[in-house]
Amino acid sequence: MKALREAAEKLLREKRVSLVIGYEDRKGRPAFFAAKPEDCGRLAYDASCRQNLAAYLGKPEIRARLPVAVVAPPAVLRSIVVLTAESQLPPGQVLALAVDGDSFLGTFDAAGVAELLRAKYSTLAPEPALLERVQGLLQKSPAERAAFWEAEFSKCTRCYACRAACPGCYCSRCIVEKNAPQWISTAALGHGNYTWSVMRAFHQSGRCTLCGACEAACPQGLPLMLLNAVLDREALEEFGSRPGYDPEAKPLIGSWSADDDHSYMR
Amino acid sequence: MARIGVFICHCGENIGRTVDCAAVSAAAAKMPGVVVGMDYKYMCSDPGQQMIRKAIIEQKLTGVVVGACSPRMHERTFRAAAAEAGLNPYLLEMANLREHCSWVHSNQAEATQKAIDLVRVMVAKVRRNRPLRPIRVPVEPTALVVGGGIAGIQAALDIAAGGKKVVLVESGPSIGGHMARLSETFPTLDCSQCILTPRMVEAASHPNITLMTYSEVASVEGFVGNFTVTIRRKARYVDPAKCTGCGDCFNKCPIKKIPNEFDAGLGLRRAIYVPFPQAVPNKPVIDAAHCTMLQKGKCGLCAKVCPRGAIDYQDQDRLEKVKVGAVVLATGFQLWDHAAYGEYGGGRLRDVIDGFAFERLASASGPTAGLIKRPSDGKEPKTVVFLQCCGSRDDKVGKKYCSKICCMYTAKHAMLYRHKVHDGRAVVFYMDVRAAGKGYEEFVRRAIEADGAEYVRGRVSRITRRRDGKLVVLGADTLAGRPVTIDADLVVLADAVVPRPGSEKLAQLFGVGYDQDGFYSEAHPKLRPVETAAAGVFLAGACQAPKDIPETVSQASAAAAKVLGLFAKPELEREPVIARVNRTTCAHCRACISACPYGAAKDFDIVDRAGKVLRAVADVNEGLCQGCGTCASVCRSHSVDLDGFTDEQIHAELNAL
Amino acid sequence: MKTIETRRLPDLAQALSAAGYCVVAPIEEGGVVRFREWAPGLAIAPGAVPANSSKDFLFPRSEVVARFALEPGGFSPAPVERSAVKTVVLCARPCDAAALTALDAVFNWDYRDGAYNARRQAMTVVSLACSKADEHCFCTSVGGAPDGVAGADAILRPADGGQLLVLDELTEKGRALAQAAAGTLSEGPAALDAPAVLPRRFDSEAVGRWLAANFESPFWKEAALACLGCGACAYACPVCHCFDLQDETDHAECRRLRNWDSCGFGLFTLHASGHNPRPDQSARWRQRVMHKFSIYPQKFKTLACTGCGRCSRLCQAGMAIAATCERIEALGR
Amino acid sequence: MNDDLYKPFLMRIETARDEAPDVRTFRLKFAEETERAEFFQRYRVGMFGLYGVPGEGESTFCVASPPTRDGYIECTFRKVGRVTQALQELEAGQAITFRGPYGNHFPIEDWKGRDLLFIAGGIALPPMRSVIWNILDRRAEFGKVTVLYGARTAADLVYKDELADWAARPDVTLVTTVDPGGQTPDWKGKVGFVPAVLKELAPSAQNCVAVLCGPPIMIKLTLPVLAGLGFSAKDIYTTLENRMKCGVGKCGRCNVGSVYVCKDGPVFTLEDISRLPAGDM
Amino acid sequence: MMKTETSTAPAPAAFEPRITAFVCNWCTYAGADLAGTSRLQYASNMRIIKLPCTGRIDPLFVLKAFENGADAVLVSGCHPGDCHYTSGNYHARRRWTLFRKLLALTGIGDDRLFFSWVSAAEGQKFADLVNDVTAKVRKAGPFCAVHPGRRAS
Repeated sequence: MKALREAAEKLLREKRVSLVIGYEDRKGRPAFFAAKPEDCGRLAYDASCRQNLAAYLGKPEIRARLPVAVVAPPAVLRSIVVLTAESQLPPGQVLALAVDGDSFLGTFDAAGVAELLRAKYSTLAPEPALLERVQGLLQKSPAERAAFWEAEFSKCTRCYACRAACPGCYCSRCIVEKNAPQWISTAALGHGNYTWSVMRAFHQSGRCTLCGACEAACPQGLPLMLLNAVLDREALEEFGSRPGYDPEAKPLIGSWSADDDHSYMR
Repeated sequence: MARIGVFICHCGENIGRTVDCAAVSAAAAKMPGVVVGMDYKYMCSDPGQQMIRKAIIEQKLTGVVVGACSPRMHERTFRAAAAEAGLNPYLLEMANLREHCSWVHSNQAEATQKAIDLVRVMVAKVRRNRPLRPIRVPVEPTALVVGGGIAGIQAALDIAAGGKKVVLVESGPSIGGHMARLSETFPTLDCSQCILTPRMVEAASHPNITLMTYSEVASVEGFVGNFTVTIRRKARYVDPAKCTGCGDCFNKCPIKKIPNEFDAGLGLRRAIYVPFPQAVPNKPVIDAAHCTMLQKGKCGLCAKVCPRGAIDYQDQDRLEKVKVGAVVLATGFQLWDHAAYGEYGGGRLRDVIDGFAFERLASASGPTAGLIKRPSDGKEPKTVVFLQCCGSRDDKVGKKYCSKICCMYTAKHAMLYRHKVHDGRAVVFYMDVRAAGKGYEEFVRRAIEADGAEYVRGRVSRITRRRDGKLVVLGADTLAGRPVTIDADLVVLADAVVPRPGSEKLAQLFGVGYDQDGFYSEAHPKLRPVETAAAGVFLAGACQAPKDIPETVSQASAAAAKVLGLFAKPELEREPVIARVNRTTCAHCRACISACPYGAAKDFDIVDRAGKVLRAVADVNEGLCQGCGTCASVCRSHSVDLDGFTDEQIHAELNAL
Repeated sequence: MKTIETRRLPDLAQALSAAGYCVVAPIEEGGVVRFREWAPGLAIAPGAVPANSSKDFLFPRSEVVARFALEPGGFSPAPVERSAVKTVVLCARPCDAAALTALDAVFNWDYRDGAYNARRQAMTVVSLACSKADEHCFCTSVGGAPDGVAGADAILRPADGGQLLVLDELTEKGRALAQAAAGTLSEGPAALDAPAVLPRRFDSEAVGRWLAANFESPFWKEAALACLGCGACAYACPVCHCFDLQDETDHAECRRLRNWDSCGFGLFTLHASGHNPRPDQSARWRQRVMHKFSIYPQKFKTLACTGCGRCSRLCQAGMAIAATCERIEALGR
Repeated sequence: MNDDLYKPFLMRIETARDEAPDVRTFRLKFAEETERAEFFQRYRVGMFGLYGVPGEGESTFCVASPPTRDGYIECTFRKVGRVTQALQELEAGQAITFRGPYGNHFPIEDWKGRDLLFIAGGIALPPMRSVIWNILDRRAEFGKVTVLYGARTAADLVYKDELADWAARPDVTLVTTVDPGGQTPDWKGKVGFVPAVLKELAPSAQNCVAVLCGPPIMIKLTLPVLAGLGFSAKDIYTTLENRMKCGVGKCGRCNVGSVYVCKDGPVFTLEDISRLPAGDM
Repeated sequence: MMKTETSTAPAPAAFEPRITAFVCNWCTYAGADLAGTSRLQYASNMRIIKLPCTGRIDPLFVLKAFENGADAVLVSGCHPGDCHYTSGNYHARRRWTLFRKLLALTGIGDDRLFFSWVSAAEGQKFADLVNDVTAKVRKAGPFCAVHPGRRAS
């Protein structure tokens, strides 16, 4: 904690960044924005930090204040790499204060982040419990699966907390906000809720780092990570996709290989 | 307000027999936006088209749906009719009631219901159609031909003869390509250089052709009609404007022992050289890697002896931009390196040579002045084994495909050898003899019957060199069903034909596809064998697949005809089905840029009045876009749309189902 | 005193259900407690502040307000059924009940919203006094109390250390409900538990005064930095009532829907021309705070906040309106 | 009163005409006499309505005809979004949905005996047109009437026929102007931006009410000119065009400061507006 | 078994599935044309939406089709290597590999969502495909009875 605070303070003191985005040392570990060196004493990090702070990097208010530094556990580091690969971060304008558990790993630029991830976190895997939940659901009949989601999606209020939480959701005009044509119903009713969550998950294919921020943010507790996990697993198994390691990566949806599977094609 | 006309065709009995056309037109007349619903025996007939034209004018129609045959059959017909009546042709759509309905269903109620649905979908779509205008692209009537072999020369000459300018780019110091290296050509045994060199000279002197030898394509921008190609003019160190080709320099050059590539390494050249005496242009270049002046700053002899002061050791690569409207790729081939075959000596046996080496041995202008001498000791070989399909038709070590020309040139080699060494033995190992060409089979028969070439059906399993210098060829005669061992003096391998190195990179520059072996992909294997997926880029010769000379020349002329066709009008007209980006909502994730098969989706900077970049977005180049719509479907915010198949149209179609 | 054992709340629900009420109560599911329709067999979780508020049953998140049959060349109006089922919200928090009076104001200040009023009339609110509060609760700062009765038709007060609940009828509807549930209620003495102690955190009037004068304060830019612009706060809020009207069609019918909306969304005020009067999140967060503590009191003489704390409890980014108000009050001093 | 707030009534398009590129005017007839009567009982100039196309939604704009012509209403709108696009595609004979009239109105009863100066830019003439017609229909009750109307180009001027009528009337002073470069060869009006033309015109502020509608930049630059001429903030009127959905003071969208534009507006004096947070409009 | 002839209730109409197909213009649409030219008979339940290329098909189209009442969806385009646009079908293939797994998790499985390569030469394959898909969906029953992705009536 001390090392993190010192590193953040140094960045601000040396004016290498105008803002350090971190977690605050209070209950719930909410986002905290240190703009002055003396603010850095309020920074903290531990496993209860659920927000993916990379989500702020897409906000115009934050982009207006670049360069910034972000306190970043591994999943957030990966998000930074994804955003770099998708040309969302101007080069050299975002630094990561890498943290993991209790340790502060240092200050890294985008290239350094990728290097750190490859060196130290190349084997990050989804939580086994999450995969078990997916597996459990897949073992049910299609009708049971439909009923499961019917019950879940009926709770959705369309507050879009999932979208706000996600660093991958940086579109200035979300597809659900496009009204000509309005593909996804904005009413918080069955089919619109279903299409919304399914498409939002699909739009993260090959980009989601399974940080869990969407599910954590959902006020209704929808099991959104099931959708992300099934896509993550499929993308890994079929295409070897591991989002968030290669800042030069081509988008998974938007590239192809002649060897891609099509055994399901008739 | 939408005023849609629906016209249902009976197609004689073809549709009417199964679909109740009157019921369909009556149902259509009640669909939202429809003001006219009619049916008629033959819509595509003159009276049928007249019905449509009349309704467009009288009813002030804003859209038309024709329920008839497949749009693949008559969409052009009906769109032309609509245009004649003053309606933008892209406001007409067809519902396929014949191929997709009446011909495949027999139950009248079901077929009629389906027909109504299909019409409803198209009515819903056409209400969202917008008038489109064919895209017009001005054409720069200059062609770029890449590759100065016979394919490139032929294409360039044909285009030039058609009155259009050509830039002919060749990476080597001279044009001529492989054909210049051949001794005689099958099946007529014409002297290759005798028939080629006049063309080379013509190409160099033609007022419409700009020759750029010792040059390569460095980068490509633009699209059909409007390419800007940057050519790297490699440093020659000899100013061609001053050089008279007198030869004093290369006669005096002290660096003498460089294997000459043109002679397949059998002859030698200097560090300053022309590759062969009939080279065009006949101006030397300095091989910087071997020149001691350029490497160590010592020597300078050529500069001293040059009477015109043409030698320039400071010369550097230059980049030159050319604007062209079309491109012919004619980069040719090379022979596969048989070093991969360890059992044939792995490339280490000097008397195991490839076909080009044999051509040079047989050539009157070659290193042996046309005498057959084996490389190791210069002796005349008395037994020569020719081995076909070396690396071809072998998907383990070599290539899966047949290289097509080897059967013929091997027959030619055997024949030439027998003409020159009357007491020599020519043994040919073959898998099959593929001699499907005019006079080809006869030619092979002649080699066997008149010239006594011994053809053995079978493979060679091993070639080893005995201490006495003989090559022991272990093979099998599969017809006789016995092993064969031959003590040979020379072995000639008919190596597989493969694309030139760097051809893949070149393909990427032009957006041309290539297959797993690196041969360029034609747009359609049957019907568009000269075009590529990149509009305005055509293929000629062996860069597309192994070919012999007549085939290569045919394709080159075909490519030239395509180019001249393209240049026949000052503007190109293209179907306006292209993608567009909504710059306000584009988040610049670059997925479309990655996905576009044509490189049409590109980065674009939005700038303010002072030129300051405000933000970057994606943009679509109208000239390059072919309208597949892949960009639109990878766009998460649906900021990319495809004219003709817009989100609005598809959404409306789905809502009508 | 009319009492019922806390563990027998489902019996009360059953009795009300039998008497024709649609019973809404806090029910836990997948770790989240929310107000939903009770059904036999479901446990009631009286202690929690549900993730949603009771407004869901007056002002549903999506509702058809007009209907049209689409026909060749046009359309014709189709009837919309107004559903106003007799409903009881059981174990509403006092802050939920208090919110109803604030909602009544906007839905009736000039034009009267018939659909809302019909449901409001059909709804009986039985609140449950709070014997504990968490760090997000601040009803006492906005004129409420853990045992406040505003907006409620009846109130249940914990007694005997939470074992018992004492029912007080407050209105006619409350009395009718008590009558309907008489069979499950006992009459007898009970020692009321002390309501939760919740010190006042800020003076809402002082906050309102500062807000009215400090629209352009640089405070907003900094205070809103963490806000990610979702609608979780507004949708959980018992008073927030912004909505959108959207048409949805298939080829046969168009339904005009009233859907919840939030001033926190960038799209909320975006003009078709592309102009957005509230171009950034600070402007939108300012609107949210101003509307609750300045605009609404000016216009409707009531705060648009009852201190339930749901917005802060659910906010993924730790935006806390009470803390914001504390800071504002400090700025005003 | 009907408490089914979002239930519209139907109106049929009697005539539709194009005013300018992307600008169209409808004359709408009521389907039911009761609806007509109820409408005109409440309608005053400056009020607005919600015009809808089922499947696309509703759009807000003013009623552009005066209550003195009570057999129909007219509206003029520009294609800017999904709903206005759908409305533009409609023709005479077709129906739309309508809710209204909503909002407050210009206090013309208070203006009796005073001079009136109307300043409009581009598509902002329609909100003022109902007022002008209302005044002209009751011409004797008011003083001098001056109309200054500017647009980007001559083609962008709306109500071209009516402008000619007004120009021909001796009791109206009409000044039209187009931005430099926007004139046609036969253009007879002025060339220049509205604020400059107003300065040149220099109408007296004495006993005069100014009504000002137009794009924000025009308003911003015209207000100082009016102030310079001596107009006080309470004598300058305008309409606000915030995004609206419900029209009845519920949905929260048009809220600016302490007002709901759809209920407390859309007509405001400059004095009212100066009390609203400028950063929210 | 009860005697059936005494039943007065009308027999329920046999379930006729509604199937929406998204096909590319160059291969499958042409293949369907060929089926027609060859007069191959097949079930009439499918309605084709023509697009230039499978690369154009956004997964949203599929969800919209289900939402609007399709009981099944077919996506069909050119065989690998045959795409008129060189690689649109490869892009599509990758998309569908992921999307079908996602939909399977939500209960839309192989009996509702079909993919195929049908070339312009495969008229017979197209006809067989339509028949096969129709038979499978008939067995699976109406989609609207069971899924959250349907449009609420």
